[in-house]
Amino acid sequence: MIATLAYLALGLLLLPALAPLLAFLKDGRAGRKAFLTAIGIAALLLTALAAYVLYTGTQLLLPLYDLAPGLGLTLLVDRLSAFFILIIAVVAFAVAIYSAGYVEHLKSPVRKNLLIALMSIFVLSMVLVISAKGMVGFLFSWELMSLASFLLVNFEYEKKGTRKAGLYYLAMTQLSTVFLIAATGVIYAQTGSFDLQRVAFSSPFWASLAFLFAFLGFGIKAGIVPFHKWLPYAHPAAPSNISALMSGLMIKVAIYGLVRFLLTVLPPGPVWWGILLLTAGTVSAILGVIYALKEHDLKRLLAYHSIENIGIIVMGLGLFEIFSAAGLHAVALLALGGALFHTLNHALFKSLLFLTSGSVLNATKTMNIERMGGLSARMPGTAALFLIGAVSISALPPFNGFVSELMLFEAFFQAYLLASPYLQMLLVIAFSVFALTSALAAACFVKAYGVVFLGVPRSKEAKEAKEAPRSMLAGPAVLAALCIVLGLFSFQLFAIAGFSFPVPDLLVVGLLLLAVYALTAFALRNVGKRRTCETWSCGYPSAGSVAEYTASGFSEPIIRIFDAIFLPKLTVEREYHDGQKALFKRGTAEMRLMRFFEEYLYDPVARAVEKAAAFVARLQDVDLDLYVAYIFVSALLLIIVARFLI
Amino acid sequence: MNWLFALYFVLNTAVAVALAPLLMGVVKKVKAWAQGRRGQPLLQPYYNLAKLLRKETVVSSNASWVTRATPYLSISVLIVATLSVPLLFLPGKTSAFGNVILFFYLLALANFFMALTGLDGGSTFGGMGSSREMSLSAILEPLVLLTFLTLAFVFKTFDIFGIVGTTSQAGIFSVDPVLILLGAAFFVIIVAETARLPVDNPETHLELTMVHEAMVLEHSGKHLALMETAHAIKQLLLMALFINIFLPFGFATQPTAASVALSLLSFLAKSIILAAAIGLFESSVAKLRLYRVPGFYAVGTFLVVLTIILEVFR
Amino acid sequence: MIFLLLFLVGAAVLALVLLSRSHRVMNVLSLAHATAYVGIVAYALARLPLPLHADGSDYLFLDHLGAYEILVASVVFFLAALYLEGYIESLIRAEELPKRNLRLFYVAMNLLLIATAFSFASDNLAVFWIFLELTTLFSAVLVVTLNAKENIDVALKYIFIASTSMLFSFIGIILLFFLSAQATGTGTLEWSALMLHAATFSPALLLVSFLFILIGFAAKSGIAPFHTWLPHTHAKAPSAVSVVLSGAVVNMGIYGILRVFAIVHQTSALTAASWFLIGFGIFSVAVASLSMLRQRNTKRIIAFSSIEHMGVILVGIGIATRTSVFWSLAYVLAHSLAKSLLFFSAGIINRQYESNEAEDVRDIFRLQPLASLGLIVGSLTIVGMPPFLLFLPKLFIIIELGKVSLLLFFLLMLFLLIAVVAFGAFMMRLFSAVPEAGKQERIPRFPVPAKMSLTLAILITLVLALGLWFPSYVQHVIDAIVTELRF
Amino acid sequence: MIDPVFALDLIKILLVLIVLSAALIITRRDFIALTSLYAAQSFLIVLLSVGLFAIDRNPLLLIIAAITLLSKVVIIPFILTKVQRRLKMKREIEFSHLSPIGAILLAVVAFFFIYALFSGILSGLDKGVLSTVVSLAICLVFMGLIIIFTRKQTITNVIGYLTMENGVLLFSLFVAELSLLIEVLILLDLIMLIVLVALMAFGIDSSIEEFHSQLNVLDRWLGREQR
Repeated sequence: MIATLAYLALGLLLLPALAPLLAFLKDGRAGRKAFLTAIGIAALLLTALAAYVLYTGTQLLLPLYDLAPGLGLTLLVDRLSAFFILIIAVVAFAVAIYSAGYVEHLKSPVRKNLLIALMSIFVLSMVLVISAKGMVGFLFSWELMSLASFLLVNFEYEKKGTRKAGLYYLAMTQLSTVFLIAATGVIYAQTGSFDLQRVAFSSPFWASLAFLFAFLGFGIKAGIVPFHKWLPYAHPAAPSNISALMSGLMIKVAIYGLVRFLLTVLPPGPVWWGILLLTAGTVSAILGVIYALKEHDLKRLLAYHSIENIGIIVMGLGLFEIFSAAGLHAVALLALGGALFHTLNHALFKSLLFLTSGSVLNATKTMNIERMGGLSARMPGTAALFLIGAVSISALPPFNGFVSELMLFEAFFQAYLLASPYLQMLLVIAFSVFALTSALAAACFVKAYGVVFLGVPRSKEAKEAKEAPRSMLAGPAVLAALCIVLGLFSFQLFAIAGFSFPVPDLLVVGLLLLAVYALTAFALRNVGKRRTCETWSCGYPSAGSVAEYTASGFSEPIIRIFDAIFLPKLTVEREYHDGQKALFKRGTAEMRLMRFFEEYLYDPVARAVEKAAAFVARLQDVDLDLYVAYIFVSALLLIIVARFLI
Repeated sequence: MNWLFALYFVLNTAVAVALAPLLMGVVKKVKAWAQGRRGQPLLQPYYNLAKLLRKETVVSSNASWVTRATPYLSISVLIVATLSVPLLFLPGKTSAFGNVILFFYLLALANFFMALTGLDGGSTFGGMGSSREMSLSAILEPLVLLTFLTLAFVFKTFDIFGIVGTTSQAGIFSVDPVLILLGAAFFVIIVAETARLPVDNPETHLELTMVHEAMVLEHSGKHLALMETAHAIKQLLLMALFINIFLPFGFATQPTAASVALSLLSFLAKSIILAAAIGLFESSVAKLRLYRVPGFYAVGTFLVVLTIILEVFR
Repeated sequence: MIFLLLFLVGAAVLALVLLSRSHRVMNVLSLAHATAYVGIVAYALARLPLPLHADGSDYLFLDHLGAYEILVASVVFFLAALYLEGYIESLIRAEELPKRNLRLFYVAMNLLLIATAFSFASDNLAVFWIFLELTTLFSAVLVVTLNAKENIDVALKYIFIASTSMLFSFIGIILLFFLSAQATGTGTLEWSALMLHAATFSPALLLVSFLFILIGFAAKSGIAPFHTWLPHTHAKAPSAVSVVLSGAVVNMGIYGILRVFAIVHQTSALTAASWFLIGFGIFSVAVASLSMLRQRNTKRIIAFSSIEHMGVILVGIGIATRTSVFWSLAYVLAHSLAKSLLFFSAGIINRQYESNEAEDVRDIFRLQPLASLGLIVGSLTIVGMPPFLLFLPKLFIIIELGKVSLLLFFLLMLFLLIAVVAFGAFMMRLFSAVPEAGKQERIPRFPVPAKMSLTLAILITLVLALGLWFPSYVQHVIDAIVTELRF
Repeated sequence: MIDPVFALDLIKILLVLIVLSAALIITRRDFIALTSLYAAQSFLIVLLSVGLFAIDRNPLLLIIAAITLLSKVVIIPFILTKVQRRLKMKREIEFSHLSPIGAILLAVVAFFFIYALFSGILSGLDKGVLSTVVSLAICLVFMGLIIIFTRKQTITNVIGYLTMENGVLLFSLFVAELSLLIEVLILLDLIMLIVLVALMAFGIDSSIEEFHSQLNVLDRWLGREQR
């Protein structure tokens, strides 16, 4: 029964792959609706399935078919898989609703259909990754996921930055696969089996090697610094509903992989695994948010926040490993719970933010927040939804983001239980960075919401923006509601799930807030007069949007404070009328922030490869004579080598 | 929710709301004395509030609902936050309050919306204030939380109720002398969080100096009254934390009428002294340039880190 | 019987091509030729007890490996023949191929098929060598039929590089003969006899013989550093010929290497030979992937990718486990199909813009949607993405290499990564070339004949279907091959 | 008949002469000299196989000698001369990549390594001079390669290839006798290759139309002229 449900859901997810056939219809709108409905229904079925597995704790074995004889594609859904399937299903449901409106704004019908088809394959592949029983099926679905997302990143291929985004994404995603195959190879060499079960390693060295490969493989895909560079390119390049899926879900699939390896494949590891994870997470978190602050492209800003949040999740996993290694299982569980809960929360609010910023993009035709402003009056629904997402991601109570970060903070607070003072100091450092990250995120979202939605429109497009169609509000609304519910009812939910985490009862807090708010508002409702008037600008006639604080202005103090990280470079060129440089003619000033990882990591590697390629090309760009000379030399070398072998 | 908690709720909130403006007045009075002026009456903040409530409330035509809702939100958040800081006695264990993170993040919630209102009017000042406020509070955050991490190392708990419970039993500094260092750091936090010199200047409306004031510049009438009250409560709560953790003598260990009354008196005395100290401190320093403020925070951070190292490697 | 049939069909087709006057007839004849080969070999695989020796001749036989390779080659030829008519017509219209060369072209094409098939069916190493030489000649003829002078140069390069290397192979073959003469008294070059006696050969001499043989066969299959002819030839040849070259002719070298390696595998020379194969394989991948980074020509980059894939196959063979050899053979099939798809699509692009340079391509999605799809699917297949055919073979070869040496694994993966990026970057450049808004260039669309579209459709379906579901029939055949080769 | 010992000495002398002819080919630039040197080299190989016949008494050797005589001493030099005449080029302009002296030194180095290899692996086998002979044969192959890559002209490259081929033939004469059918097939293949390459060499120097009409001579042999 429950298995039938699962097959039905997978089938429904596969069905929209036929969407390109709609091109043969005159108007495919109804067909597209139907296909999106199929995705929605599949998502609901998967939610039910996941809830069932989570609740009963049964393991669901679903054989699909044989990829090749002896290589079965089999799914195994346990609680961990079910949790992630739940995340995927919920977000996919919301995105499916949103897409009904979003897809129709695309111009060519071929693209509309294609977007739906690729989207369904993308979602399906993620479900398959998460429920794959063996590494072959895992890699198959993993690559399918990479493929679908790669095509989606290139979906708007004629746009300017897309090619670069696609290239970055391709390189990094393939690099991640390299390490995953390496991890698979190590496990296969140890056990002779591809199953994702607890592996008995012949020595700790191999276990650590497998961990390292898995960490690198999943880390690259999740966007851990310094492998993060593809994220801010790829996410903005993709259509907005896909950005939501990529940022909300795909990088979580990488987290799933990491958790799967840590929990059920690898043996309990030495403490340095945890230290590695914690360090990587901390660095990602802080750099992610700092880079986000300087970003004025809304989707890229959100992408950097994904790096930050992935960092937070990985920090949680690191804490889990550290506390587990110390035998402090209650704290370890708290950290793991925080990490997983944050995974869910981030999926919800990041998708929410990407979807709403997609609506903003559609309405204003730009992603540059310096050209927005005042959208709250023009698109109130979108604004409110974005605000909910912004408050959640800033980890403010009583929303969901707060709860998961709180759990991690609490795990940190118990650092005093650890034995090693050095480990304690490490946790102290990570903790303070975490606190900074969290506060900077709030600053960044004040900027994002304030500059985009509040104040006066900064461009004609922003002035003429229209509210998004209903489905593009309904989809994000689902996520927003979940953000609130998961925040308010977190205490109760954990109780139902049987965990006793020291989480404050936010329902009480929320209700009290509401009560006090209502009471004050009621008490003061008739006090004083009210008048609406132009903003006071010291008596001068209002300059409109010109006088408004800009996004660059907003983030300037932080950039100044962290100039060791940004390394801003100011170049000023002046021209003068005379030789003494007294009469100024004209000049340009340009401030550029250093892109550290690009300049010191990615570009040098690319240059080295380019150089090697140029060398190889030069060797081959010769005439026949030299080609024959190569044969001569190679044959002679072979003879010499053979002489020494025999 | 038992009766004790209900009593706690009522008493704590009432004391906080009632006392908050007074402490504002004390600081101002001390500052005036230090400058050789007579200064305003002690109760002037109350008069101000009453006057503001009667005045017209002007809202910018650019403003969205955020501007209109934030004053109410601020006051509600601060009142709920009050519940996490026991002023007079401990109500026993609750599932919702006393969490350090919850407390500070509630303050952050109020801050978040206040910063939004700064941007809402579309004026230059508001945006500037928001920008500075968010930047400074962001870099203050590690200091705040580190302080409590250190307290967790000392008291083996990160619950405010738990910490206060321990300190009120133990008396002054009997727990750990290194806490003096921490107390100094906490003083930095209070100064910074309540927008006082040398971080911010509550007195002026000069573009160069103001941070907090710039954000609330657009508010008037009852909105301003609510914002001011919220700000005063925030100051009181931070001071209360300082008092109850570092100077806990007199705190009611049992919720009996007599000890609570004694507790109230001692709290009043200690808070007025602390407010006076803040006023004196403010009078003795000059406003720092915006980009020098992180240096001031660094002093606090240094103290905390020193404490932690002493604790960790003891 | 089978051999006679194959020969008769070939001879009849050749005779008829010589007699016929119209292009269509010649095309249909070639199509029939390839179809007949596919049918005959498929029948042999399914029904006849293999290995099958020819009656009355020691020189011909058919075992699973030979039949499999003939099947792959004839399928490629079949598809090429299907594609050829429209393509050649367009070449003639554009005066890129003089009409009087038409018959020569078809004669060479059919001769190439015969030579390819019989090379796989020859039981004698020397005969195999001769057929290999013949394929070089016929391919060269196919290349020079085009109306371009560089093609003569290119064909000369091909002939000289392949033939000189093949002479080294012949030295190796003579040494092998000498070895067998020492073992049995009378020398033999029959595959089956060599396999039988391999265990008694002197390992040192066998290794030397293997290395000499490797040089020539490596040159035929485009293994670096003997690959230098390949990018030139494949890029300059008409696309249908490029398909045949990289889908069928290149496989012959690998086939020969596999056979000889199976002999070496019986002796203690195995380890050294194994390292040589892996070394040459990785070197080829390295050279090819780095070269691909700088390509601006559609067919050249596809050609370099052939070198890369031959390298991977060589690595797979070199690892010499059952699994790796199994997947190497599957890889051969996958590579042939994927490469055909790519070259066929590139052919349509070539006809659309009358150039292979990427910079001449504009607005490709609008003008040639099917060819674009073909290129995309082909590229995804060739870089080993699921759910396409090449994924599993590549994955398993890599994992097997990981079991041998992690260092080599990462080396190979590094270059494969570069290759993927190079290929991806090239294709993205190709597809993202869109005329600027307002500056719509009026490029007339090349009307793709139905048969060419059909070819692409067949290949896309095959590549996807086989990738999603690798049939057990193929698995049985490859299993039988691996057993026959005693891996 | 001839005394086997004398035959062996004769063979050694012939071998030295063959290598000498290859060395001469390396140094010469004019086509006529190259062609005649090649013919002479092939003739020496014919003599060699006759000499071997004197030792082995294997009739196959005589047949090989006969077909080698026919193809390599008569037919191929004839084709080469014809092509040279049509190409109207008398000599290679210059050597590329390597001077003749360097080329010969390189050949010596190659010989050293080849000898080092084969003396190692053939030491256990009974024929005493075998490793020297075999190394000389393979060295001839390498000298052919050197000829190819030091010349630009296609037609001199062909002579290099033919020298290599002679080296292989020499090798097979000493090491193992292949069956007659295969020998014949290989020679046929060789002639086809020479013809094709000659055609192309001609094509490079003429227009593409002329080349294609030349190419279709094949077609004319096979069928009818296309209109």
